[in-house]
Amino acid sequence: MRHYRVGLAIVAALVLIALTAPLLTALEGQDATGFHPELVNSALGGLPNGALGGISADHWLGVEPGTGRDIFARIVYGAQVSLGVAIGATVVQVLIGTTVGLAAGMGGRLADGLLTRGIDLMMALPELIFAIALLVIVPAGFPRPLLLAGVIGVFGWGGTARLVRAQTLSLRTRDYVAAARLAGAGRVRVARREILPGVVAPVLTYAALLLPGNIVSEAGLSFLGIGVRPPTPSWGQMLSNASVWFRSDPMYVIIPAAAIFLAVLAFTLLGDGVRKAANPRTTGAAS
Amino acid sequence: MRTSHKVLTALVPLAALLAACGHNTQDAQGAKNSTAAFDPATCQGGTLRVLNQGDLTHYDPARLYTSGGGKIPTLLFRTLTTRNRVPGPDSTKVVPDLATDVGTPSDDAKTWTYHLKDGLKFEDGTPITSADIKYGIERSFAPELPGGAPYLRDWLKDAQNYGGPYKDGELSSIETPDDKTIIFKLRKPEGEFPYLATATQFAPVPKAKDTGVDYEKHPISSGPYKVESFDQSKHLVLVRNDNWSRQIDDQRLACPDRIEVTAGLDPAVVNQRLATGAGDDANAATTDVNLGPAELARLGSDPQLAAHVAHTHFGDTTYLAFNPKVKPFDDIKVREAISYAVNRQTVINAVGGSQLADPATTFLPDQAVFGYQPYDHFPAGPTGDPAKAKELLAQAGYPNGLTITLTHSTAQSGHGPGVATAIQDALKQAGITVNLEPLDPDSFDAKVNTPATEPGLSIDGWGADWPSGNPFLAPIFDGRQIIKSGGNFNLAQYDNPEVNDEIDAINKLTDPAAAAKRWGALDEKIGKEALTVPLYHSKDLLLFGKNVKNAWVSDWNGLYDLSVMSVK
Amino acid sequence: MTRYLLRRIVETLAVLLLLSACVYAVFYVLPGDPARLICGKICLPDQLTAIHQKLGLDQPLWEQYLHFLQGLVAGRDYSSGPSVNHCPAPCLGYSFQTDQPVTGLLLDRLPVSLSLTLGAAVLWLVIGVGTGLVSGLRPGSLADRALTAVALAGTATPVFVLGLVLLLVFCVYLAWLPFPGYVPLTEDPVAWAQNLLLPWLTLALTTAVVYSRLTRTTLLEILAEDHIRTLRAYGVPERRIIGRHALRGTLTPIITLFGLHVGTVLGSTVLTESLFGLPGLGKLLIDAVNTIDVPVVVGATLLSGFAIVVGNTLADLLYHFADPRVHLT
Amino acid sequence: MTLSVKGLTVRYPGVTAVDDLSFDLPDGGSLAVVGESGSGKSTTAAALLGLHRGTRAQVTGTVELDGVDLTTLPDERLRAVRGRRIAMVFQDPLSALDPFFTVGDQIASVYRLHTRAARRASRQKAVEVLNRVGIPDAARRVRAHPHEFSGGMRQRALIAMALALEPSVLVADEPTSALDVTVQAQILTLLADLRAQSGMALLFVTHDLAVAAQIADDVLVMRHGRAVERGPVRRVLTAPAEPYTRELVDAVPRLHTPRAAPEPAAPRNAAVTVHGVSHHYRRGAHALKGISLEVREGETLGIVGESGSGKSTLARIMAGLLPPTHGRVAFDGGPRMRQMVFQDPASSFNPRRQIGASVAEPLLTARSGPAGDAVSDAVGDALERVGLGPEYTARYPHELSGGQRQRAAIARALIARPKLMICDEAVSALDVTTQAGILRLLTDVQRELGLAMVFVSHDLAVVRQVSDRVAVMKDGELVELADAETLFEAPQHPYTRLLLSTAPALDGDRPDSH
Repeated sequence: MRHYRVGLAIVAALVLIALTAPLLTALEGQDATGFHPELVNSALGGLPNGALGGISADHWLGVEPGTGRDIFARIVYGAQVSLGVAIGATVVQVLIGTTVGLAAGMGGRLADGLLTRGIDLMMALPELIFAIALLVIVPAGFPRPLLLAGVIGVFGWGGTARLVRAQTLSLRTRDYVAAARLAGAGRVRVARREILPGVVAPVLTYAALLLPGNIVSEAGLSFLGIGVRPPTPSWGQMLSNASVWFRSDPMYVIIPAAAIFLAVLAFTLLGDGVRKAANPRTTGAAS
Repeated sequence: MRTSHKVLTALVPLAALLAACGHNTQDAQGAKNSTAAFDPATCQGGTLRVLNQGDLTHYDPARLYTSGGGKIPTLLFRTLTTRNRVPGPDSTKVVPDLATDVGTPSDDAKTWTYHLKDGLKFEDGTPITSADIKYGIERSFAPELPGGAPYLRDWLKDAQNYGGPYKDGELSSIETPDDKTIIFKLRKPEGEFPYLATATQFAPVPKAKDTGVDYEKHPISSGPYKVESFDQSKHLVLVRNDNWSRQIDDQRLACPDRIEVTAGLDPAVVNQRLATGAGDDANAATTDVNLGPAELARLGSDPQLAAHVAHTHFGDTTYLAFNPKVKPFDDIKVREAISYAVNRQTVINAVGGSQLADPATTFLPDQAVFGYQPYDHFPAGPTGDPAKAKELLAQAGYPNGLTITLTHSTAQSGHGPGVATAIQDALKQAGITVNLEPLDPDSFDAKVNTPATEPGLSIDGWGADWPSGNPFLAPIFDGRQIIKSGGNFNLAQYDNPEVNDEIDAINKLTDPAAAAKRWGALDEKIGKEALTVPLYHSKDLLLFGKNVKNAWVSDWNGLYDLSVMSVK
Repeated sequence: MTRYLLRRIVETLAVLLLLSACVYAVFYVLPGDPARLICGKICLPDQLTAIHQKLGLDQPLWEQYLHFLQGLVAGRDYSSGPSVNHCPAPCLGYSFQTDQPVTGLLLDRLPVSLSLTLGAAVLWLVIGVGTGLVSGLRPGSLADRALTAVALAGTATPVFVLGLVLLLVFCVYLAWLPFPGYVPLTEDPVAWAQNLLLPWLTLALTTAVVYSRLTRTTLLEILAEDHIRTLRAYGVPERRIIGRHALRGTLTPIITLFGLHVGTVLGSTVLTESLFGLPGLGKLLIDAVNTIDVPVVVGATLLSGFAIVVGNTLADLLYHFADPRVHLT
Repeated sequence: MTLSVKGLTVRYPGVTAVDDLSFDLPDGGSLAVVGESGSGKSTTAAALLGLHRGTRAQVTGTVELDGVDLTTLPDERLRAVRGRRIAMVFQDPLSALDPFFTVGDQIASVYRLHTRAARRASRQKAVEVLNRVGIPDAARRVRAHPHEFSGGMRQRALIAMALALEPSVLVADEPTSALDVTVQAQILTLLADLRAQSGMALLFVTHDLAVAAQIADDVLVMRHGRAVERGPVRRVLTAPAEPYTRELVDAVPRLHTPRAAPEPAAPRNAAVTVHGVSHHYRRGAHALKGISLEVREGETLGIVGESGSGKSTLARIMAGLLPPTHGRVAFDGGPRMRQMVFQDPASSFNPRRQIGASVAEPLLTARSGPAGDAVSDAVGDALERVGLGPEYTARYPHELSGGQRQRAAIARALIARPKLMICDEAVSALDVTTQAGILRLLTDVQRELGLAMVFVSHDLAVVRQVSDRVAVMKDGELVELADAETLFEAPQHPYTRLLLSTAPALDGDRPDSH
């Protein structure tokens, strides 16, 4: 449980950082998009001047090679994208997954058969590949974070739907559902009063475990160069840009890599904590 | 040709890191000077390897879009004229190849006559005739063989609706009175016809051997090498063509006995292999992999490696293009303000720093052959002059600044998001808020190059098909080259009769030096209208293997020349 | 068994058909006209028309799709003018960007992706199951806690982060390994393995975490089952209980998961291949997406869908053979 | 003295499961350990073999087998004793065998382990013991996996495994509780026969006093981990010395004791009529075949049958929860007039709703039902009627015991003022003392409200306690339907007779014990 608290603390800190990004950068006295040609060596391909990628009192985490933009500012604004997209994608996954799963579980044999096949097909799709393809199809003008959340969500609800369907089917056979039907409750009332409350807890638990995966997805798509568009900063995009600077400016790689690692770790710990709290029976001996 | 840097790979791979890998195995014996100890008489032998990134696609002379004969194509296809293979500024000159001279103009440069050299043969020993050249050109009009430069259709008489030999028979504007003579009839004066005659479309194709679309699988060579095997898109192996000799070709040295091209390699891998130079890689070169910004730091600390770097300078300009038909860019004061506001330093840093780009204040590249005349009508220094820009904006009626949209391609290289964000940041200093409109490369081309949909401000690039002022300036500023249906490069939609007349007048000149002077003057003149904001001229750095000799860089195409390099 | 396989094959075909229709419909709305790209920078209307004809882009969507299906079964010719490009069955389309049949392109790249995945699979099985057993046999021990912590860190490290770290450590600082390229197995097996070691590790370590955790939980669950208690009650030594009985049960879900995982070859290697510049299917796909080479994108997507469906069937079969209680229906 | 237990105490963190227990089991003797759930009887059985080693349980006291204390024996030596000298048979025969190995393999490998016999000989032995426990075609069945065996056969196989090593003590932990009565009878007979043949001592753990009476010479009654009473079976059951034992014995329903209340007078109208109802599930298996019967107002119809007989399916069809595939059910009443009480107290209430809300549900869904205070009053009244105070309104299901939940379930059924109440194994999951209370409540409310009631159970004795008429079902068919007296005292159908003869009962030698 104490791991869970560490996770919660980091998540809270990240959310706070994302929310107060303008404040934090103002505190530093920089912004995320300002170029600083004077801080990089143009003759060396734009390598930041000074040690550790140009870390200084003015630029707490150094500056980007080439542009000289402030990395601290880009990291804190990147948190907005990373967390925003991941949370948005999770919401999409949960909404679609719950709706489809509930419909399949509560529906008749035909509806269930069709929807289950649909879920299976969804799970059989190579998600990343479809996400890549879809990101290319949509016109570049479309708000990118929204699109990313949508795409990650639209290709990732299969698990939630399966979970909800299974849970619904299991709850449906419970005697209390039969009792509710005998008490005169209709299908909708049964779904709302008897089934849904039983679905919410496992879905929320599952959602907590989906979140870190969605952070990775966003970072991966950005890493592949099809995430948010410049000048909007995102961790995956920073890492992608940084990957060529590995040798000459390792700090440029380490900072976004650490940010991604920390965020995923924190959300994983939190998700694990939520899962264990919801289902204490499966608690591993080592935790 | 626009320099759209057709490298669309979204992910820039780990060039720097990979290049760093295995660094310790670098030969510490010291690099040999690339030009030292080179003797054309004894250079023959060995195998030259070419490690390339882009796939080998169409080895059909009708479909290749080349300049000066091309990099690899020139090993197979001889053309009427070709680029001059000497180091230095003279490399931008046109010299005869199959022909005895660079062409004899008559009728105000509307007729061009060529005579073939003696003893020319195809790889199978059959003699090359003027009819073979005519047929080669005709093929390039066939719709199923697209890809070449558009000039022939534009320049040749009666060629505008010609559909190629398969459908429409012969083209009447090319005459072959005898086997050695070929005459071109143009519909307007074109003093630069000899430059065009370097294109592979001017290579002979024996009609008897033409297999249409399949011809590229084994094109019939007229050059020093012939195709031994062509494993589609990945491996091309060239061996000596016994029917070619230095007696009938004074341009190519053809030192290696064999040239093996491997394509589809990762750029980082190519650079690493060239830098390490282990085994066969010591005899390797590349024609399409440049060093990236992150690799530059390494060169400074590794003089041995630096000796194997070719510094190239291909004439191109990346610029901001205004569409004065869109407000507020109709106001020259606004255009001037933006000209003052740009920060070329940040732009250059965004594309790799001072080793990979020079600031541009002229539209013409900074090479004499284009007619370059230095000017800076809106002197803003390397980092811009936002105060002056604000002042101009106030005069234009925008004392509180201005919000504009900048359209750019999402391609990571060249004039992509990096430059756009640099511009955005610079203009912010001058009180101009720039909204970015990123478009994927195809949508960008479709939108920007169609006058009806062209945005007010976009980032574009331009490079010339041959080193001369005409192909650099005419498509951009000739009012008669505004193409309404798409594929328009006159982004200012600039139609000035005076300028049009001057272009016509220069085209009539057949003396390149005289023409260059007037192209330079024209550029300087148009520059005053602030129709574009030149940003930078790019430079490239390429590695070659440590056994490779005679790898001097041609100013024509900004590359070392495979046809004169040696591995012995 | 035969009936099961037949039914599975029919189902697989149905899923693929549906998938191909979806993919086709989706990519039809791609921006940019592939014909324009092929045509070159300056393209005249009749050239464009000719290419349209050749690609069959002038036909309605459903007709194009039917032709696609026909090509898949019987091969297909792309022709215009005097020449014909033949695309033999199974024809997944013809890439006019590279002027090759898509099937050939995919087959070209397949050895790279297979080398990557299979090598990594061996590693992740060995590492994952090994560490899982160590953890599961001594829950709460120092080793278990350490492995749990490592696994957690592993879960939080995406492939592209791990790959970069491994490169930096092994390639730059230690300089133990060559920078990864790709050398075909048939050319030089040693160089093949050396070059792929880092990509293998990258892919394997992130996946091994899943196996490690699964092995641990399954082992713990099985050790708590009644039949283990029976064995204990009959004096069967602990070593034998674990080695013979618990392990058998633990491996069953592992094998199933393995079948599913191997099916996701393509999807899982995109990032690794991009990161290391390996010319595999993932790299092909990313490049194709960037050049809007639709036939290749469609082909690669279908291939990966096919792999996943086959992997699912494989998982079912393996499950059947691993667990006598499971009947294939 | 084969087995001697002294001061056995098993503590789990926070709980003492077995508290200072001592007893002896002589050579060839048989002892039944009886108790309700939580009495510590199964923990005791496991502790005899030292199965708590390596868990968090703390075991003190001694377990001496032929003078050797098993609790302090080193692991290595204990292993040699386990199976060889003292073997165990478990409750759930499905999970007690490794699903991945054939039954023969498992028996043979355990045999080999202890005897170092050759592979072939071990195999032979497996066939032999399977034969001995009555597995038909043992030579072939030896190659079958556990899942290919029926429940009874699995239990036989497990007994065969024990038998192979000829231990001197066999510990059987509820070995028949998961089985149908007819199968249970076979296993009990088998155990008795084997004991007679081999002379091994048997320690039989069960919750069922009747089974204990049948299998054992002596009985040890446990409660809360402590021994309550120990003595010869007949004496303890007929003349219990301890009040708890008496309570326990009295709570056990008797097979041949008729229903306490008098028969309702005069024939009445049918409340529900089942006309030729058949039902089959998706895979085609027939759950019900052409059932016709009726339940009259004010009477209780008992339905008995073994697992798979279709009795629960019929109950659900009568309640209107499941549409029959063929035939029809005529019910003279509106919605909410048919109510059910279910078997599993754990799943009969929504864990996320308060008891009051669940009980009120029939009122809340009725369009013209009461509202506001009227509802809470009604809920309070209903709870009070079933013996729960109004304070239970605000409680959640997990805060209630199994018996309390069944009471609340009855309250929920009653609040709708039903004409028909169906109880599907409503007391099967309860301890026998709790069960007796619920049965009393059910008969009371049925009489009081003049309900038609259907009482479904596998337990004939329970059915006897509440039913006016009884239907016997087998494989989806109605085998016999008669009034309770006739059916229990003069059964017509052979299957009914079989059931009655195999059902363990405390009636002693029937029917003249009372």
